[in-house]
Amino acid sequence: MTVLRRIAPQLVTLAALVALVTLFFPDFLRIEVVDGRFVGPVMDIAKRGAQVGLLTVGMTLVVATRGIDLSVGTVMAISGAVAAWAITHDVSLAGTLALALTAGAAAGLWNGCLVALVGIQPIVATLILMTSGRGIAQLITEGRILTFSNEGLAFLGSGDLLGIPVPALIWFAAALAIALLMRRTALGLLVEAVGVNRSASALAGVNAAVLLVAVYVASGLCAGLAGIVSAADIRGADANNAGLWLELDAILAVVIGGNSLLGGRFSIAASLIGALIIQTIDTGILLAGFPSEYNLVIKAALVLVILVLQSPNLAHQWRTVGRAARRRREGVPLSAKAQGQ
Amino acid sequence: QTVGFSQIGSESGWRAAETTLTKQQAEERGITLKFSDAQQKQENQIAAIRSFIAQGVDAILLAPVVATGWDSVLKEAKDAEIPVVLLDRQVDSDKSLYLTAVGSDLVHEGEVAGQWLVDHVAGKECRVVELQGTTGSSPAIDRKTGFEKAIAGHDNVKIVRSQTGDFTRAQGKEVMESFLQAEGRGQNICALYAHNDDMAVGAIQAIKEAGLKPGDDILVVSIDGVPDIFKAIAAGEANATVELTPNMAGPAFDALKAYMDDGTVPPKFIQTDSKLYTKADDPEGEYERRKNLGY
Amino acid sequence: MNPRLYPLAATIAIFALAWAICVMQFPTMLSTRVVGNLLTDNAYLGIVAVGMTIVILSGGIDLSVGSVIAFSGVFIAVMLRDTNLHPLVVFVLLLAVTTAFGAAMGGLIHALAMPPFIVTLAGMFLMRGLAYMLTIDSVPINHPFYDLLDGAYWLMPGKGRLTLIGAAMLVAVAVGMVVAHRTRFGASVFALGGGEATARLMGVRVGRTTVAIYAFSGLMAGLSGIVFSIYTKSGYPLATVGTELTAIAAVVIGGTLLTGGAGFVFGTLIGVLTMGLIQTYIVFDGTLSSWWTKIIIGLLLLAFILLQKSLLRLSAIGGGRATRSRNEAAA
Amino acid sequence: MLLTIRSLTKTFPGTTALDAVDFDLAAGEIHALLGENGAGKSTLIKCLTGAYSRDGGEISLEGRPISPRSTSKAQELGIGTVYQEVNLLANLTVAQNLTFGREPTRFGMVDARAQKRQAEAMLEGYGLDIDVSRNLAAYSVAVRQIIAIARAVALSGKVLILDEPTASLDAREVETLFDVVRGLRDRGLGIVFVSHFLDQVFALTDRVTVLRNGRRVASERTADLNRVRLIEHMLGHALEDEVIAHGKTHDAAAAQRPELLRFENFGRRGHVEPFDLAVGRGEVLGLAGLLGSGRTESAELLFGVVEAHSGAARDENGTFDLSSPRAAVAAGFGYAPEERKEDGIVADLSVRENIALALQAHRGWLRRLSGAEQARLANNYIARLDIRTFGPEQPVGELSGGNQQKVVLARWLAMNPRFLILDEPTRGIDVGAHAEILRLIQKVTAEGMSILIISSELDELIAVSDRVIVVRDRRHVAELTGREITSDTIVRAIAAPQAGRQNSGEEAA
Ligand SMILES: Nc1ncnc2c1ncn2[C@@H]1O[C@H](COP(=O)(O)OP(=O)(O)OP(=O)(O)O)[C@@H](O)[C@H]1O
Ligand SMILES: Nc1ncnc2c1ncn2[C@@H]1O[C@H](COP(=O)(O)OP(=O)(O)OP(=O)(O)O)[C@@H](O)[C@H]1O
Ligand SMILES: [Mg+2]
Ligand SMILES: [Mg+2]
Repeated sequence: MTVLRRIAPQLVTLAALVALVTLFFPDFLRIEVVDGRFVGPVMDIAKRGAQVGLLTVGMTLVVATRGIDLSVGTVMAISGAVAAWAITHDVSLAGTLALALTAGAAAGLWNGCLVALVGIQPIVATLILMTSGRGIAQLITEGRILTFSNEGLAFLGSGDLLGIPVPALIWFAAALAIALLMRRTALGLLVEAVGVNRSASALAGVNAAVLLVAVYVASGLCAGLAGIVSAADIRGADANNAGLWLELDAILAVVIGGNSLLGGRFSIAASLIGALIIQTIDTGILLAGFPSEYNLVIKAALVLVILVLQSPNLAHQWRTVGRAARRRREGVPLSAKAQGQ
Repeated sequence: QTVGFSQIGSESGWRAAETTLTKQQAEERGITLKFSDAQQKQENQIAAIRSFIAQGVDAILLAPVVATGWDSVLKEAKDAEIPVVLLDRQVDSDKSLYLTAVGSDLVHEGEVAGQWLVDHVAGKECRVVELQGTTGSSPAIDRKTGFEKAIAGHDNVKIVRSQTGDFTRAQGKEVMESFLQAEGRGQNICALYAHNDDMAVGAIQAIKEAGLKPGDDILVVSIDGVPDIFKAIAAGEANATVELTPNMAGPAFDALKAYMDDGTVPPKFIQTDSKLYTKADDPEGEYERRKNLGY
Repeated sequence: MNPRLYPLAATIAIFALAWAICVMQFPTMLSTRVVGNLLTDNAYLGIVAVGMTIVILSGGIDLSVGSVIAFSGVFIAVMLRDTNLHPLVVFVLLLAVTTAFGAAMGGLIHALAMPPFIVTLAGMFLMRGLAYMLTIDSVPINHPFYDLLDGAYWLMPGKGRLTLIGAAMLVAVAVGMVVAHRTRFGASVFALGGGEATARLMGVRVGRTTVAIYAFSGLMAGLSGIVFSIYTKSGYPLATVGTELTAIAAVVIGGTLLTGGAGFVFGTLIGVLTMGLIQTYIVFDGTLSSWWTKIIIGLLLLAFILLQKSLLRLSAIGGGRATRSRNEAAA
Repeated sequence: MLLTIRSLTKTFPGTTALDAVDFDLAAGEIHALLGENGAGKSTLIKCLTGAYSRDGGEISLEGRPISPRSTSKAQELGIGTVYQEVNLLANLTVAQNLTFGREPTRFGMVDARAQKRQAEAMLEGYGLDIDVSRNLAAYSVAVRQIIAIARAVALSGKVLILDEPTASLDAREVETLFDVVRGLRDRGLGIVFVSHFLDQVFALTDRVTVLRNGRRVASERTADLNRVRLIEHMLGHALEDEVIAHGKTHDAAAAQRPELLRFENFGRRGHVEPFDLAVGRGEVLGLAGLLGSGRTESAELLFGVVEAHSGAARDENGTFDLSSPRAAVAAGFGYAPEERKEDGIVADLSVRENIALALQAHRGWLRRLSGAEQARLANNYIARLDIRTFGPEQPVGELSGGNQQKVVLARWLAMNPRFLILDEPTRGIDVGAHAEILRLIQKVTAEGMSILIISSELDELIAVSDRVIVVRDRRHVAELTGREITSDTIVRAIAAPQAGRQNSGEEAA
């Protein structure tokens, strides 16, 4: 119930957005069953949203600790490259996945150590990996698109299970797992405490440093998973372009999800809806068929409108305005000014 | 002899191949190559050229990221008497500022692709979807122009949807998926024109996943001639590609050598072939020939 | 020395050391040519970084600047192509636009209490998008006035050129230093960076200051756009992608805390030159592949930051306990 | 009347902080504003200076209605304020802090030299000899407090407001401050003085206004009041027994307790000279000293906030690790730090979560305290410590200062540690809660908990301590037990031969 109340603004936004897209593309909500698979724009969004969505899960945790992880897009490229390299070097599917996830976790560990132990500010610490990580990924692929034909790996990007795209399932499962891990254990509380006030938390005996490192590792793992999905999607690792600028989308999603960049309270569910909102904007723009030079302006405008509407300050002002109006209506007889409104 | 090479970056397999081939060519000729990767930034390229000048290299190869904005740095090179050869893309500076340009005509490439489609459909109604390159990049603009030029006057062929796929496989696939959704699950699409092969390869996967046969249900024509598209052509999943050779450095070094040996001034534009390849042109063989070039 | 100045001193010392290492390997790097190049090639970055420094000092961030530079170039090029306005008039128009844009972002940040990161991120999309809407092509600028601006330089001994735009950056830095360290506005900026709630109680007009800060950053980004358009004599909507991150890195290397409230505009100049030095060094070396270039840039960045940190820590131990070690760990 | 406030009202979501409050301030008067924690004193002040926008009511200054929208506006009107817990901007220099908003300029630029001169002039008369061009961060809380006062005094052309200015000052500094304030009164300023130290109220003020639950309950001349009546006004009932009044009887026998812990040669270079310390079970150790003498640093050392360079901690099972707060908690230690805003509370989290935090951290993340358990814990301490909140789910940041302090105490009491370190635990706490906390200390020590308490209030220290350690220049110089514990002996031990102010941050030692 409280969860529902927390995510209500995001749900409303999503619904409004869906209505808007439907206006431009009437078939938006239609879902058909073709060869036992559900197909339709909505399924595309669920599938395409997997990459941003996975990044968003990790990013939510990082943001909750008052950090930010700019490297996730790059980490996707690294883990995708590792996966493609492994599978083309006759590593088993399980081994490949393990290697790719390990790469993601290692990247997260590096970030976490720079932030928590060396004390470099998160933006800068992750900026370092953001720039050099693509080099590492290209080192693995030698600058080419490393293609593979392993059906098992490709299944993770374009397969279906019970008619639902596998990336959507992965995304959902990962989010659910981490959300449960946070809320069924004390991790959620401890992460929030460290995010609000690290020094007070440390004095209360919270192992802030380890927790911070863990959060970045989680972000790295999520990015690793997203990297696998993106490589599986195109059956190849594109070190240069995989996840390019996706970190910005992920951060946007976290904020649209109502989480504060100043750390503290977080909601993974709300972040996920944020990711869905972003993906709906992207897909909606493609479906609506505007010339591509308008893409960015439309996206910027929509994001701005959403941010403005969701701003807590605005909600507060509305309430005050509403109260003042009510008072005016109740107290004073309708003045000329009030009639004018 | 030292030659500085300012490369755009390593944003695609094609460019990686160009870099590899340039390094190979330099090595074969005993030239010391100073390589600089600008990571898609013109400002880095300008800075790199200035550094080359400061270092006193003998010649400069430049693969310009964009056509405009090179005047002053080229003038500086000219003042320092360092010949500059442009690779694969043109600049709109004064022609006296560089020795020669090696490359293909991007508009022409688009025309070749468009002409193939016009010929192939032979008057039949054909609704085309277009995957553009990165918005604002010169290949995207020119290849679009060329294609439109070729289909102009053929009312049966028309572009119904056009979106950017950023020259990448992933975007090519994603945008193609939305094209398929938007055009009656692909039933209303006759052909796909992609500004590069990578996007085409991504789109082919999207077409397959939508249960259609690329190359059959939807014709696929694209540009570059990277190994993977030959594989697709061999498998009947793509129909045609226009080659852009990554070996721009060979002719460039030749021209430089001639110029330095006896002052032979090369023509201002050394155009490479824009050869069209289809299933008839031994795609398997072409694939084998290219697969180790660093694409 | 006042401990306030330690970070600046550390930055300068590391830069000097780095340059010395470079010169040992490539003696030509001492030439005035390289010095002139360093100033000219990083002029646009230096100017925009000055604006960024003010923003970061106030505890904010401005991600829109790269897009604003690109927009500026396109705006100027299109205006000069399609109208008969004199470039100077176009410059004034442009600066009005970018300053107003910055002010609008500042207004949003304040009025909605939204994090600057997000508002300016949307601004980044918006400006890049507007540039596309003006033109998707690169537009050359052919105007005699531009030839004049471009051709203006002082030939230093040794064939190095101190160009107009290089000098413009130095002036911008000087102006930035005065604004940040010698005006009441600057004091308010530092106060905001120290903590908004406290600053408010001390009498800072938070809203007005926030608007002014982002307007200033917009102004500097517009100026940087002008310089960039002189530098390339063209406008290109895809230009300067990711410049905001480079600028932020330069500011941080310059010893300014990203959390706000402490730093130096002069340090930013050193930071910018450091970034330029890294770039130059890599070009001089000329053997690195595309991927090693990226890796090395990142590693050098890290090395700088680590060196700076350890120098500061050393000086903290030597020069009396300026901060409690606990605070250091939390920073 | 210099300043009149009529039916001022302010509501926060969930609470009415001020309910039609009237307040008058005459020129040349020192007016105490008193009330329990959370009564609305700070809120009244913030509404007055424009830091909060009020929901209703009128304010007039010298007969003219004013409505400051921002604090700078109030400053222009001649109202200088020291806010509770806001110790200026640590990232600016002392001089910048002092002259902020009124910097001397030349050609539109700040004149650094004049600024420095001006700042030094402003600090004159406070007996503070510090380098004003260094960052405020270099100085201790007490020094910052004095700087804040100096700034407010300089800003106050008509009205000076002091919200608990003496909370971290020791007796000597309080005297200095009082001299300054009396001087201002004689010059005709109106002064509002908020404090929980009733002795100071009686010593300094001319009139008293008492708030309770956001309402004004009394406004009388101080001379007409006595302590008991005043407390009744504040609490709404009489205080059963004031602990300070009848504290411990210090007879020699009480000192014999079984030993719980022993620190041997414990110290850290540059922080605290090595010392030996034995702690008995159920014993209350007091730590006395001047500001900046190293009491807080001793406490931090004992809790592993900073690691010791020498020495070991030992209990009946041998030595144990004290290298980090975590280790200290594992060893059964607790620590309520001095700076509750930075080091104590986790502002955005609820009262419930703040109270459960240490316990949860100790149990580890896998063994989560269920919401119900946490709520039970929280409700228990909300009742026991009389924490004024509208429920366990209220964010701690919204509580009044004193109530935040109680939450931090509750966090550690919930852990039931064997050794609890309290650094200024009663700072900013009202009389009622003060008595409650001291009673609580007696209760838990009777149950066997040992406590180390740091306090600048000697009376309090004497009342609760079984033993008092005196710290001077980062060195433990004396240990007083039994009958030796009197304010006389302590003061004598504190006063160093070269008795001068130990300005924290300026020390060369
Ligand atoms: N920002 C806020 N949001 C919500 N409630 C608040 C806020 N600030 C204060 N309150 C509430 O208003 C009431 C009055 O608080 P105030 O700080 O004025 O008390 P006070 O008398 O100064 O107490 P103390 O002696 O502890 O400082 C308290 O109940 C507090 O919880
Ligand atoms: N916030 C701070 N930042 C840097 N140094 C500090 C800070 N607080 C205290 N110090 C240093 O620690 C030393 C002792 O601290 P502090 O003044 O807290 O001692 P104390 O004896 O506990 O005094 P009290 O608790 O009465 O304020 C000071 O000399 C000062 O240099
Ligand atoms: Mg208060
Ligand atoms: Mg202390």
